[in-house]
Amino acid sequence: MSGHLVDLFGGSNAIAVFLITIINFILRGIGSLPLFGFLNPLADWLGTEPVVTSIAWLIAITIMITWAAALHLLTFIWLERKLVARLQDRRGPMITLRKDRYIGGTGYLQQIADALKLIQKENITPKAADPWMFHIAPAFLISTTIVVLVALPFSEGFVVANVPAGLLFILAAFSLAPLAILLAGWAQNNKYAMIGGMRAAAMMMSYEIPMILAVIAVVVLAGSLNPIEIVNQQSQLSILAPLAAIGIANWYIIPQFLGFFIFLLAMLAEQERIPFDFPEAEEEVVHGWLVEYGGMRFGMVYGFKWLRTFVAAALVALLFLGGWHGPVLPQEIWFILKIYFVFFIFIWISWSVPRIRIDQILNIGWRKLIPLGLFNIFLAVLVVHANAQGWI
Amino acid sequence: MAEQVWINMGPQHPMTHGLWNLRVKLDGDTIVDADPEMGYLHRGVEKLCEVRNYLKPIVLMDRLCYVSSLTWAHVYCKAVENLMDIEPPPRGKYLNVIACELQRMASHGMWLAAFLADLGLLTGFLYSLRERELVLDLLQLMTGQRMNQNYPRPGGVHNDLPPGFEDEVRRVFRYLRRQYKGYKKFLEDSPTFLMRTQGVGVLRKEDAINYGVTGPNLRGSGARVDLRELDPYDVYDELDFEPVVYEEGDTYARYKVRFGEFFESMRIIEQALDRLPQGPFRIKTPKRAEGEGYARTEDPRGEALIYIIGDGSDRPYRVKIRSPIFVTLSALPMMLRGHRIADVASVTGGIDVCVGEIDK
Amino acid sequence: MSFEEQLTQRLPERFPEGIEGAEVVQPRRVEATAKREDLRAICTYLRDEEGFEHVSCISAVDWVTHLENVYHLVSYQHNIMLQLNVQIPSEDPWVDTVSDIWKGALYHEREAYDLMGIQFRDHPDLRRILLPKDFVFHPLRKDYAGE
Amino acid sequence: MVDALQFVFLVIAAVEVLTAVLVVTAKKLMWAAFWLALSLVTMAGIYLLFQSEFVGIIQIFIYAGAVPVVFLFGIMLTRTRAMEDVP
Repeated sequence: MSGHLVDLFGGSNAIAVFLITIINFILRGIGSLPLFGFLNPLADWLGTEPVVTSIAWLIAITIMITWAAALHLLTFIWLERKLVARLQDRRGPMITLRKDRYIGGTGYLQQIADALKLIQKENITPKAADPWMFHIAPAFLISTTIVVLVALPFSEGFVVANVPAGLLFILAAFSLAPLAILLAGWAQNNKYAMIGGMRAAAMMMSYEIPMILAVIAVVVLAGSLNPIEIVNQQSQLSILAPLAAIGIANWYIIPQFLGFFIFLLAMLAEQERIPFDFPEAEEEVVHGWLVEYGGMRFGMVYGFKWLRTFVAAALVALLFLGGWHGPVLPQEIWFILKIYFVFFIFIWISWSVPRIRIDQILNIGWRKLIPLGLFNIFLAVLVVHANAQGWI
Repeated sequence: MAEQVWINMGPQHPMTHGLWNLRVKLDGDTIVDADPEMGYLHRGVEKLCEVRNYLKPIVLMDRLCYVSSLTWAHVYCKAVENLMDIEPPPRGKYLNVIACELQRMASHGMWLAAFLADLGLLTGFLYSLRERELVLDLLQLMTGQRMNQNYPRPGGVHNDLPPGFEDEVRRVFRYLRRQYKGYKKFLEDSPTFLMRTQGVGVLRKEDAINYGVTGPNLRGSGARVDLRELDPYDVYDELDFEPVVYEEGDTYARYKVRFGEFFESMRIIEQALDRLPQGPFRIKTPKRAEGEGYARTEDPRGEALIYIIGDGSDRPYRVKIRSPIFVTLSALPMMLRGHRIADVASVTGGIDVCVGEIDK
Repeated sequence: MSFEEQLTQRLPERFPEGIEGAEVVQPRRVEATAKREDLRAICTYLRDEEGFEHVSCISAVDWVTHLENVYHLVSYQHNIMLQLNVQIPSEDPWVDTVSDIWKGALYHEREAYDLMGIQFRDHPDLRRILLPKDFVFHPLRKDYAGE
Repeated sequence: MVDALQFVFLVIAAVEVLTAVLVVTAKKLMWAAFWLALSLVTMAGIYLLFQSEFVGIIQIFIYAGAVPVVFLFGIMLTRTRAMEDVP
């Protein structure tokens, strides 16, 4: 078991103190001049504790968003394109900066090229659309997902805010998306978008319940709603201790395999990945609720999907795969490795099955996964009880 | 949405392979009514044939269906042969059979690709296209072209087989048999695939016959109707093959029929190569003809019929093309009614729509 | 006696007015000419009693002096094909629909109306099918010059 | 002189009142649902200010996440014209 590399809040605090010291130095320098004496109280105010803390928060959130959205979002898109190309016997994107080499590049710059292209495009608002809602909805959509990152820990130190009920907060922020999608679908005043939005909302609603049930089972096992606490529970050797010998300690995937399965399916549905991608099925409703979006607004609602994928993969790793626990390597690296592993499972599933129909999806969600989820909670209670009685 | 809305699925809709429009009336997510609209690709082939001599429309027929062009040229040549009352030499007939069956495999390969893409399985789309390339390579070896082959002629075929063709065919078929068995397992073991295809777009046998549905779609409904067996043309009566028939009448049955025809076509081609007689592959045909003649063949999509009237000049007086999918589309509203909008892709993908031959 | 020959005998007996020149051209191929007034009765008879369950094709031909409809009817159970020619005067081009006997005739008749201008009486949905709705001419007629 | 906490409370409360008024004055029902969701989220913010995080998060979870969606479904299922004609 190795420690964490990053202390996000401590680091941000240090950066904030450093910045404010520099600014204060300049301010006081100018303030010593005859006419600029009013700057001195400003410098004093900047040096007080609440201001430094607020600025440290801002820096921490900025680092987090850059880390998740800029780094991993782009990598996820690239990785998906490359892996799918490998599955489908193609090469995938190969764009490089070198002019003489069109073939054989890694293609990582493709995302940046796409983003540049999308930013340049005109932002077209359909005549019949509700203009305000049309423009608010993508921002609403992507902000609800970014809010999740506030409470999502990447290691014991790499977390913006260690909220006691952080897991609930993550799920609550996650659950705001159906409303935004429904509004986006309605605002475009397009039949395809309307159907797509209705489908998306119906699916997300019906898959949130199994998701919550799976989470409840984990919470029962861990006895906490704090993500860091849940992960730490998974390093202890109380439940099913013999398996600790092979190095995977007490990951909840072992007592909770059913829960893992349910949660994985629910997460696939939340991301609108292929077996569940009928809200934006090209062959049925063209592109569903994002049919009228163009330019960077399309880029936002499109990239939002991968941001959700990132959060979903992180949640799976957090709840079932022991979070950042692993031998030798630092915590952050373990967690990222697990996230990419889960992401690989997502891609593998979603590109080797056809799309399911909406009624079948709702049937699976309501009739199969909810009873299974309840049974799973029962199993979790059983395990906890057995553990308390010392049966295993 | 409580009101019933008409939705245009087409002409620029990803579901429609080609340019046609399926208007569906929706009650929520359920289809109440449907109305196919075609004609976006109408080129007036029938009219164009009237101003060309008997040889030239072969090129037009090649372009009738861009997926199975050779079979259309073949049925046109059969009709012209019937009109002129000539009999091609045996080798020409055998070569026609080989070419048509290769084209059938290529067409079904394209169908499988499009069908899987309709269901959202893009991986299967690319896999199927990859195997189709090999069949197209064989066709290219045989005819010189990958598509629009311009190969059959009234009274035979355009050219003889290239050297080494037979070995190449057997080599490719060994590979294809293994691959297609793998795909069959990959698809039929997948519960998602079965959920999307079983019980979808059910077409009962009586309805199918009454609506004039033919070909694999009819055989998927349980009718043993294969013109290669019922009304043999060329040398199909000398070859041993079994029409693939399934009873259920849903998209899954149609899928199984087409998938079985891959293997049947390979059998037919291998037999034809075994029995291929020596001799001329083409005879001379007269330039002018009078009277009428028609030929019907088993196109990859169903019964293709071309009816030609000659008035004694060197040009056909009237050419009428019966395209199987044109007629099958009339049964589409019945098949779609009561299903979800998501099933449109499954049903239309399953009946293998080719717009080029619908719109003529 | 084969079914084809029986058919060529039975048809004129049943419809002495309506059917002319029924003959077996080849094995499995029968030809006949029908009067357009009797077409529906003949077709109903053919479907119900002779087992012609499939209409393969309906071709309209413009012979300048008159129009002609060629029905290719197929019986799967007896495995024969019957070509039924129906002559239609150009100045009054109507013929009874057979689309309620064989649903497969629906689109064929619409196409014949679209391209050749033959009116099918009682057709449930006689609209243009291949050409635009506002097209005026029937382009497969011989007097249609194009342009 | 208000301290920071009071200031935040005032802002949130103002937004809450504003959105609550907008819920009843909005012409389009979709907008009303949107304002309702916003109003509920701000209410959760007030709970958070009062140190009752669990209630606040549950408020977001149930009321802001699920209830407006149910409302919207209801609107779309009952209204005969959810969509507008192109002007």
